Amino acid sequence: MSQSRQYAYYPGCSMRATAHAYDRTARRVSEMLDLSLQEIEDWNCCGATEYMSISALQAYSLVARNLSLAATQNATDLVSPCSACYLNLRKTNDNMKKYPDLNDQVNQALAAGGISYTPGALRVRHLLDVIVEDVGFDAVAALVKQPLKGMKVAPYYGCLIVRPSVDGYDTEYPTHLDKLMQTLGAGVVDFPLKTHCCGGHMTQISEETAFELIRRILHNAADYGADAIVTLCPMCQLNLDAYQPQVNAMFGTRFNIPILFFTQLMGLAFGLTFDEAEIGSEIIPALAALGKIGQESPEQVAPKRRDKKALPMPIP
Amino acid sequence: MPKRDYSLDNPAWGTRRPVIVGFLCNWCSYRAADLAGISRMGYPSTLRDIRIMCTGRLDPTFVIKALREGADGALVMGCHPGQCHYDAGNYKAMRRMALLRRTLAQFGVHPDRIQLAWASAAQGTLFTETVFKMTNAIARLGPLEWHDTIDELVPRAPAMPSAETLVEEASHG
Amino acid sequence: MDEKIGVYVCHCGHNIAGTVDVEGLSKWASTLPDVAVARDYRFMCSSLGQELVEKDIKELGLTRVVVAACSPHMHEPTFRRACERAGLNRYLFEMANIREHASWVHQHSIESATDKAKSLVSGAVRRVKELKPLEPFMVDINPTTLVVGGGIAGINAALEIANAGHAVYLLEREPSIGGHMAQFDKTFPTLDCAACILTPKMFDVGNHPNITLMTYSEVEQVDGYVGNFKVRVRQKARKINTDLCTGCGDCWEKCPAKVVDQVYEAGLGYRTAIYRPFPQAVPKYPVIDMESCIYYQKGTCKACEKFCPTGAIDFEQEDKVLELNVGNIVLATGYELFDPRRISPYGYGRLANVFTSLEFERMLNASGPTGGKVILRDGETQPKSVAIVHCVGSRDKNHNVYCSATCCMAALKFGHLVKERTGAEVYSFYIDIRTSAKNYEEFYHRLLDEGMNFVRGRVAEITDAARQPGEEGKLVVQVEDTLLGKQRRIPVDMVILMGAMEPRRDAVDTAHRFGIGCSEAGFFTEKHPKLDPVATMTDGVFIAGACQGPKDIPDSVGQGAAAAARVLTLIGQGRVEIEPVRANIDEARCSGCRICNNLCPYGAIDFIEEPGVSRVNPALCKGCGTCVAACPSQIITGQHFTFESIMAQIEGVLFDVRAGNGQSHTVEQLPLEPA
Amino acid sequence: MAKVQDQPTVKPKLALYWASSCGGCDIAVLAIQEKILDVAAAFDLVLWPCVMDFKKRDIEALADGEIDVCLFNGAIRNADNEEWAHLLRRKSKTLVAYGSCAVEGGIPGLANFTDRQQVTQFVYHDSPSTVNPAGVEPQTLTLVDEGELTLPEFWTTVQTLDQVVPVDYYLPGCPPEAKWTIAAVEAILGGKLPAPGSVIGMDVTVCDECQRKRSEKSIKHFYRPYEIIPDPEVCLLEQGLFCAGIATRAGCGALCPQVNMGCRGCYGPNEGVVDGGARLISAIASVLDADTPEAIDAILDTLPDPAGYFYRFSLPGSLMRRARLARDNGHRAAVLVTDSTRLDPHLAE
Repeated sequence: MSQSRQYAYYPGCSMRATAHAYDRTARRVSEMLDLSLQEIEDWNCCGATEYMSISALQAYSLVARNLSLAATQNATDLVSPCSACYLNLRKTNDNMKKYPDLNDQVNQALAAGGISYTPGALRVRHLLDVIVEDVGFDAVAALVKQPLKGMKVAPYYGCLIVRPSVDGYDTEYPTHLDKLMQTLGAGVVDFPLKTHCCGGHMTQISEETAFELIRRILHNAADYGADAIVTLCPMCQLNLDAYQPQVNAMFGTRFNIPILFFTQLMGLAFGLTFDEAEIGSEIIPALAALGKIGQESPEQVAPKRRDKKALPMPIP
Repeated sequence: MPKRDYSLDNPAWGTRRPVIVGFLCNWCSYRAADLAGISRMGYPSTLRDIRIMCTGRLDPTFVIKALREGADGALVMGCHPGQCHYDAGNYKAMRRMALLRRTLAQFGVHPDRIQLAWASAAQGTLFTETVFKMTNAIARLGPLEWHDTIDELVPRAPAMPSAETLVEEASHG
Repeated sequence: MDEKIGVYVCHCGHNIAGTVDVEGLSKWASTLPDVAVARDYRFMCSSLGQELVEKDIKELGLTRVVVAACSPHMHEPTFRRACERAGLNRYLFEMANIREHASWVHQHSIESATDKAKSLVSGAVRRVKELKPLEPFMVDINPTTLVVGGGIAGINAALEIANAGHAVYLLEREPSIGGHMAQFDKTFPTLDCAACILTPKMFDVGNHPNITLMTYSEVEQVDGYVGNFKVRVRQKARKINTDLCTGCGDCWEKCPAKVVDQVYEAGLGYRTAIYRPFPQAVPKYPVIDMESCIYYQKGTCKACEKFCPTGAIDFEQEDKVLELNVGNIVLATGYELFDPRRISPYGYGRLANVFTSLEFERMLNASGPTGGKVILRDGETQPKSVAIVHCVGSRDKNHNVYCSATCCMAALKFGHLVKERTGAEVYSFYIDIRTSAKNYEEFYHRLLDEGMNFVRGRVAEITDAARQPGEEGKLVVQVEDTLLGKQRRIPVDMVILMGAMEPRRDAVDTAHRFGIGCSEAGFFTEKHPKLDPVATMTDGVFIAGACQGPKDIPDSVGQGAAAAARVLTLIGQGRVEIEPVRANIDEARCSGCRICNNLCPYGAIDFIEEPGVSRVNPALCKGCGTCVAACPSQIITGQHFTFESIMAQIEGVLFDVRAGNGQSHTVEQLPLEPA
Repeated sequence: MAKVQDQPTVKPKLALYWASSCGGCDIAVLAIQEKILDVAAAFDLVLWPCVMDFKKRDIEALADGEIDVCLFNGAIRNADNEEWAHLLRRKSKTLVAYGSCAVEGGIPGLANFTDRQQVTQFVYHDSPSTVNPAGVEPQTLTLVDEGELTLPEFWTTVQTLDQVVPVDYYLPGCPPEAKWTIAAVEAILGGKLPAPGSVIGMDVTVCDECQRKRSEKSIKHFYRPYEIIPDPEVCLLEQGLFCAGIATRAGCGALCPQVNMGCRGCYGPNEGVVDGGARLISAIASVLDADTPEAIDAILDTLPDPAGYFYRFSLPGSLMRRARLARDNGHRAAVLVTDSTRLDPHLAE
């Protein structure tokens, strides 16, 4: 990569709080991948997942302000690492384009602030998509100094990044995070719940509901022998990490699965120290899981041979 | 479908409705039109179609003739690219239409007045939608009025308001 | 010269008269220039209607006829014949389509429908005046027929024609004929053994004196026209000298290279690199699959050669390219099973015990990989519960909207056989059970009595992620039971996905190669969905079986026979007329600019170096008119669609908006306008 | 050539007139060289403004049909041209439209792409070479102390001769080749004229006379003449140089292609063609080497001003005739379309 690619960067609120680890590692890793992220000047909240359903016009206008500001920076793509922010930004961008009336109303609202936005002027993208598409697995592999061999992760996409469908990816069973983790050398478990809901803000409304959803994900990950769950959404990370003790209490389970952001693992693989990779900012400590890095996992010692009697599997 | 007052799209229409000459290929789009009929799909009566064996037969003279003889637009429809009954006639049509649109634009004829579209024999709906789209485009553009700058001294067919009233409509509209 | 044109407006009962003022229209038509008579009649296509035309031609001496009725695709031939009976050249007839293109689509307003009809009639009247009498070409029908596809439909078509005493080439892409039916164990609803009823027919084909069997072969190019097709066929090298081979089987028993058989065993079983797809294969000769053959990959092995008692192995054998001359073609290229990997939540390819319907057919087959035992992918465990998922890729807007017609019955068949062989619980997840053919519904009731569980609802997900006790180690089918109105999770050991029947992935190319049409899905388009289901828009090319649309065995067999009947009709006629709608070049005036030379899709235009003019070969020309429109000196004539006739038609359809009715010699000048 | 001694005692009357033209046609008449003497000997010249001084009243004085042959060159561009056309028609037995302008409109006909106002505006105000501080525009009537000064009305639409009066014969070319003038004169003298209304010339196209090697065509890119040095042996069109020869009536001997310049089309469309421009559009577009709207547009972007190429000489006589005049706001002006003419790529989906 001769000169670094320019992106407008929208961190979102969580990045300032619970997910600061995500924010810092995202910036750090992007730097290493020669992606230059220009944070939007004076960005505001994206309205999270609820606002849209409470007051659409206000919500759209709120988001559109960020788009308008981003459009003034010299980048064609707007990147957000937070799935909720990404969804809101993209939804606004798409719907303003799709519905001229909405576009008019929103721009009227923006006009009050002396700004405007032409829908489609920006391409809204999630950080993962940028790394997979614009950088590519080969370029990532080239940077791997310390492969994550021996550690098995469950790739957890969450429910937002696949809605609305992202062109090019299988929205019902995406695999690009799987591939990325494999590129880093990590073992990846085929994680059926990869796009299931983490409960979102349900934790504030009905713990029973939210914790059951969290339990399923943790249970399935444990079932598959994952040492850690890797995620790309602050909300997911928070729910699975912070509520793990309460879930254990509620269901009498003893889950102890660290939840890490994919950028943290990329950082480690690229040779960052634990501190630089913000390891330790999680609630369920990741050290044990990370300790496995470098050790050979049993499968690799004795790879399972297919039984002679067994019928052939379909080509994947 | 209620009768449409085209003067709402463009006052210059007055009491008239757009006239579009359609050139339909025998194998796909003409059959698509048949299917639209068989399925009783309504569409504007603006389209007056002419059957040719293939859009490859489309001689630009025909389009110019139609516009010169009082049509407000011309719609050429054929088989989808790659599905031409004669292998590739529709590609020839695509090239000719591209050049024809550029040429006609220099004569003050808006490119939207001459359109090329595809519909397979199975796509009655697509055919219908295309006629609607084309009609709306022409409705917005207003009458072409290309011929009467030449033949004005010859009285127009009675159904049609005279050029003068059109001018008034336009200036009032 | 003065023409006498007769215009006939058809009421088509209420179809036209209901929305078009037919009387008014014919009165109006009688006032058009050169129109000698205009009438309207209830049903022009009736014998009385036709006689009306014939009578006028004879008594009034009409020189041109216009019938304003339905689409020319419906009745043009009818009225052309009528004209001819009355001694008028059939090409001096023109049809105005005031039904499909007017009365049926402008039902909202009699006025608009009538105006539209007027313009179409006026166009036809102006056009018909410019038409020239033409004589159709007569061509002989070559009695040899090519049947493409050796499935049950193709086999039947071939046998019918061959039994009638005519030569047939039966072409098959795979090493053996038999098609999908050869993979099945039992057929619904009678449950008789597929092989038992198919193999005798295969044998007949293999030994029929009138049938030349060409397996492991594909069509590369098709030229010509009805009665006289030239077909280029590539016969892939089997690497076997079939004159010497006895089909003893020593070669494949000794072959060290084992690979998964993706075709005949549907991926569920293995075969060797040199193989015969199945014991009853016709022809009996094996074939070497070069991808998996060790000799072709590594350069050594040749075990088969060593062990072949007759020295029939020929590693040097090359593909053969053959030119066939045939008069008719029957396409019976069959279908392909939907690849369930495209619906990722169903986990096919990830979850070991999710099977496709074809895999399961092989599993049930006594000569299949499991010898007919119903077992899990591990090769030993018998399932205690089996889920059968319907409409996988059918009736699904994300994939195919159409219903695959056969899966419901196949699913019932599976259910019965699973119960019969394992006693397992069987769940069928369906949208609707469609069993609409003789004895099918009865079979459904039988399964209801046998205690197969039917859950109405589209399966959302198949997962091995256990959520509650009882789900561990199972496949959980997540479904909304629309009859209970509940989400259900049903744990099972095995899942069978009833995949859609899809067109062959190269169906569009095939259609193009044979000059026929494809539906949006990719199934070949028949000439008329009701009245001409096995013919195509291209004369002499017929279609049969699942290549035309999802079909079960009896329907495919029926279509095979129907196609054969149509071919035999043409052979019986011996000669056939072809439309004289052709291009021809006025060579005296051709300047040899060579614009037209590479425009002809049929290579019908040759450039004659001396005297430097282009020439059209009428036998190859199909009359598309591309060269006619392109000729910069306008010296190519497109018969029946001449420049003059179309220009006249344009003036005609614009009768009410035309300025100056042609006299454009007075020019409005604008000195007087406001400065 | 008719022998001098066969000439009738009373010489047939010949008139040559120039309407809206460049004068080239008059020179072309002289290009028949010494044969001009035969003409002079054979005919009694009653009108040739370019050469001798005649007065309109002299012509008006003649009896109707008294002129045997009138070679009329130039397009009908203003009231004066039209007046003369009618006058000479009335006075002439045989009226010949001589040269591209009279036959099909010719170069003056290009004014039909615009209108009267725009022409006046450019010529008397906007043209870089115009110095007109007072903003004077020509008036049909100007009052001066001496009395009234009049000028003929300037039309918005340029017309061919046969669009104002019936024409007996056509002699195309800009200018017509001497051999055709001779042919015409001989025919007239020998009294063996072709059927009225016919063109004195050929019914094939320039390719017929062009010596270049032609093969199957496939155009990937158009070049302006200055952009490439063409192969002198090969068809210019095949080399991407626009050449109207494929659709232009032969008769010139392919002069332009011979000197590496694409045919400009001055002889007009081939016999029987309704619109020569349409023939060029159809033929040239057909052989573009592109199958997607984007690719097609990319090639066409290399062909600026297609209408100018296709209708350079034939505009008034073509089906197109002239640019559309917008009717809105009461007064009419040639429309300029600024919208993109590109094909909608979705059409090709």
